[in-house]
Amino acid sequence: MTLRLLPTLAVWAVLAVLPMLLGPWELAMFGQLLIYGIAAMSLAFIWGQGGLVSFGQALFFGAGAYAMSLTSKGMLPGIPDSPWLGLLLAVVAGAVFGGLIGAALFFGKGLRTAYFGIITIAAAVIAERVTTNWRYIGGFNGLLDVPPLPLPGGLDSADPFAGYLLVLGFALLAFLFLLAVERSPYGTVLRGIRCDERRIMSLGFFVPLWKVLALAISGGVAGLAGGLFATQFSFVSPAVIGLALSTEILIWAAVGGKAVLLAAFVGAIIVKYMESYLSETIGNYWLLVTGIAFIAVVVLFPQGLLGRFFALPQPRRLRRD
Amino acid sequence: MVSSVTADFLKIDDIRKSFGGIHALRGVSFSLDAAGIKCIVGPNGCGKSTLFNILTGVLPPSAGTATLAGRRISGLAAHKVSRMGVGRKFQVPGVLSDLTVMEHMEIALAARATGGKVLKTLLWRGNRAEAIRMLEEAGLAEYGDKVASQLPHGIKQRLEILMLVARGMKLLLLDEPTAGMTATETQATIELIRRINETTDTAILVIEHDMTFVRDLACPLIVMMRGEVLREGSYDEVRADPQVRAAYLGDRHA
Amino acid sequence: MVSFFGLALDALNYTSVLLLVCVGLVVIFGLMQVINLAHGEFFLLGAYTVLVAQGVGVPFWLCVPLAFVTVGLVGLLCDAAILRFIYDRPVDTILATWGLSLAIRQAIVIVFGPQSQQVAAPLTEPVQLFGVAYSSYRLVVILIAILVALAVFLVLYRTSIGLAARAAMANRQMAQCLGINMRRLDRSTFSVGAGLAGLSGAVMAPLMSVDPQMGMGFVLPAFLSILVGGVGSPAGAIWGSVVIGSSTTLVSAWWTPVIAQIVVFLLAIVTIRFLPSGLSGLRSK
Amino acid sequence: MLEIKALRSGYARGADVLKGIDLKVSAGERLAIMGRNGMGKTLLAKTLIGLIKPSAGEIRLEGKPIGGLPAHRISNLGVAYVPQGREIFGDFTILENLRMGVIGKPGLGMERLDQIYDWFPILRERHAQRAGTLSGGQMQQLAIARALIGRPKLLLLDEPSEGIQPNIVHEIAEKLAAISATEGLTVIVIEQNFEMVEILAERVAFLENGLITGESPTARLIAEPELITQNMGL
Repeated sequence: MTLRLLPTLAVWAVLAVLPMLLGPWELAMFGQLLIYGIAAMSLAFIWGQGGLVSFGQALFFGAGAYAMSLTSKGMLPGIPDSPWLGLLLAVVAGAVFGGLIGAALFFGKGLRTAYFGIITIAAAVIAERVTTNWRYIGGFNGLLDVPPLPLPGGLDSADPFAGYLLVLGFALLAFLFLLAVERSPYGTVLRGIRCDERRIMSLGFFVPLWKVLALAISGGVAGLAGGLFATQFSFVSPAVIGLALSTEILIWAAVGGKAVLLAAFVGAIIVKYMESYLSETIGNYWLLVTGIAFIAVVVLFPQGLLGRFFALPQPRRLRRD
Repeated sequence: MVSSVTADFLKIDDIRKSFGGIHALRGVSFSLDAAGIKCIVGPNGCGKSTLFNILTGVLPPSAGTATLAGRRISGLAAHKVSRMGVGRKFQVPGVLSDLTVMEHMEIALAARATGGKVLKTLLWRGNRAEAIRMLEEAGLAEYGDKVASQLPHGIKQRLEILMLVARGMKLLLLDEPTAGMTATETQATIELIRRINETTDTAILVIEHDMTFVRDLACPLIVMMRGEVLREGSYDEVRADPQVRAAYLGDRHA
Repeated sequence: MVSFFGLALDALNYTSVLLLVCVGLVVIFGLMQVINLAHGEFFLLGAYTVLVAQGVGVPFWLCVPLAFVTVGLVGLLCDAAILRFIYDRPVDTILATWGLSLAIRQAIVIVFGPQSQQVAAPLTEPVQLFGVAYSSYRLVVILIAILVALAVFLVLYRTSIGLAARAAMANRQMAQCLGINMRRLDRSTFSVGAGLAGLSGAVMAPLMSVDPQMGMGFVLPAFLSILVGGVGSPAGAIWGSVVIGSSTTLVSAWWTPVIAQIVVFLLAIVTIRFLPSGLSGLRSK
Repeated sequence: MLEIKALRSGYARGADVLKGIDLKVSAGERLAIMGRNGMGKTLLAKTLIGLIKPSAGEIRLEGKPIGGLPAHRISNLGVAYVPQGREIFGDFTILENLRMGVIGKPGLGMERLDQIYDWFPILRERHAQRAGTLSGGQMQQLAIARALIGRPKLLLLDEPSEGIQPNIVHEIAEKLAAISATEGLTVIVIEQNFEMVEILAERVAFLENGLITGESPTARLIAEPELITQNMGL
């Protein structure tokens, strides 16, 4: 049983010792990869557990990034310019956007998966256009000079070492939180909804509410990733809320494995790492290769490439032996 | 004397239903006591399924009422009827194909423990002991960790019935629960239904074609024919009835 | 008041081309349950076909049917290489066509570069209509789009192939049991749907800036149209494109294109919230 | 004409409901397959027409193996299917429904329309009407007509009497028996209702738990109805 825990533990152990192995520049880059990993987990949760494929996950990510930037730059009237408050609001913004889209869609009757996909695409495209055209939040250029998160001891998250550990901490937190939710009875029912919504409804669960909450949770975690992104890159632009990033998140989760949180997380790190490595050598061809690789994975490995390694045993509560 | 609540627990009073000009039900009335069990038999198209659809809120009746413990259930929305304790087992196994048997039990038990409330379920700690106890009693314990899509047909059907019991349903509507089962599976299902009926106070209404099943279950029968109740009685009484035989074999063999 | 006719013609222009794109989407979905997210890139390929063909001296009016054929062949290829393996996995078809759209777009970037290019309109003289000077090319586009859409509907509602396609939409298994070769029908439908998107891209090319992003920009309203009109209903495609096409044009003219997009999006959400089968669901109620 | 050997089939992989069906039907014969619900009758029909691939065994039509072929090929080899629930195209007119019977068949047109209308006059009368507005019995006639217009050699009917009034059942059964006799059409009817079977079929096979458990000429069952009750567990 513990054998199946090993790969998961190993991932976190390796990530924890990285600061001892890498230089500051590489460490900063890895910190950014972890942020993408958090975004991939947020999608894997809603997709793998709830069966909802979001083609616009960057909407929640971007909402978090903008909330973080606007708050920490003191641009929201009546709200103090605290980066930590900004991060909190990033989570809230992601969750609210998720909840709103969910509420708008799921309370209607008979929504199909395809509808959800199209609406999320549209939402991401529109969000990108709105942010591009909205002067107050920086328009096309976005917002620069987003401050880092202050840390005890006079440090802040702009320090590569501290910044990396901070992001790693949040990644672990997001992982444990989503894991706890999916392993709770709520998670069991959510998986039931994925299999057969009407059957779950007939047992007396009001399914729309469950899906709205799931999307809010997913949006909140994506918002956290967006908030961390804004502070670690110290800028935000319409690119973080649009279709391009949404597609990337989708590819990470699909390639890694949607059903297992850590598979999506590691999938994001690997794909993004390869991109930074390969885009120098193969340049424009990278995206073409990703697109084709994505098709291949969808057709040949619908469960992703890494799910097997990181699948955890069922909680004790759900095992008979 | 039984109290007024236990007698006529389910009371069906002159239920009628027509689709366009076709009368699917022409005034069906019968009742079922709390913890009672009855079996509805009849050829295809006799209105059994329409009756179940009305009792579960899928269809409103054209006329007449059905009450459960004195409260009207006919014409209510499906999830409301479900929350009042009416559970239906469809003929096709309706298990959740990717989930394990234990997960199925948790979903049903969660629905009972939390009333289907989201936050309560999120914080609920589960009830492993109860799930295992119920699986053991039903003889399904060995399948606990299996994924539903890999279960044999008969086990799927029994699991689904068990889920309704775990959900705490007061009235089970079973639509041909042994359709497509082997003889052994049929016997096991009969046993399960009997045990549920004896050990819980669940009322059970079964639709069945299979006369072996009906005989072995040994419960009162309701024979339906062309949207009407043709006869009520025990297996032997019904079997001896020339009208019933005619209904099955065609008029000229009466 | 003067601009009213101009605006109405703009709306008609946009709506009619939108309809062409929608019809392909709707029939593909109705028949195969595939939401083709690469449809925008088929549109894009149509525009680039014109760009290339014009470059080597093919007259514009020949480019349009050429775009239909070329993109139709691409559609055939996509079906053979990808879709036929995953017909029975609806969600995966959405993902795979999404990957396809990414790959096509990027291939275009690699071959033609990311910058926007211009396709010359074959007609430049404005004509006087209701006292308004209006682009004669736009009028021709309206005419072409309406004629092609009409032809598609005639095929669907007046020919044996159309009858078979509609039967398959209503009951795939039964159609198969009556001797309809579903694979062949699927394949040709996907290919013709792609070709229609290519044709739309070709006729719109002189009116838009031709760049690798133009497909998604155009096809998104088409997706919203089929949600509004009712997924899988050819007649719904008409309603959907009329509602989305005219509201986009009008709101864009009165306010800005961004607000138009938001309005149209909200319109789509409200519609599917209250009418799960779209406007075509109204009729059957 | 049709030969089925050790046929196994199921809705899900690894769970065969049909566990080795053996059956022979000669040309022009009218066979009924009777059995209770859930015994695999509909599955047998779907396997024969090609909607479900058999997991083992053989199906031969006039000596040619057809097991595992896609449905449209089996249909074009001359097997017509009238499914349970009729499955006519409700939004189409009656004439359009009939056209669907020949569209997929190469070289076949509507030549037989008049004959079909003579057999089922109600369809001529209502040919321009939406099929969804017909009564159950009329829909059943349409479904049968749609199958016959494609000139099948073998007609496969699944529960044709379901939800239809007894006098109409008799009428349809008699008509089918007559058509089969004049056209040399082979008929397999899957039924629970003996009213249909006794008129239409010459021979009855009983299907129970995925196996053919007994066979009998219809005449004998009419003489000794006890045999039906025994064979069907009634």
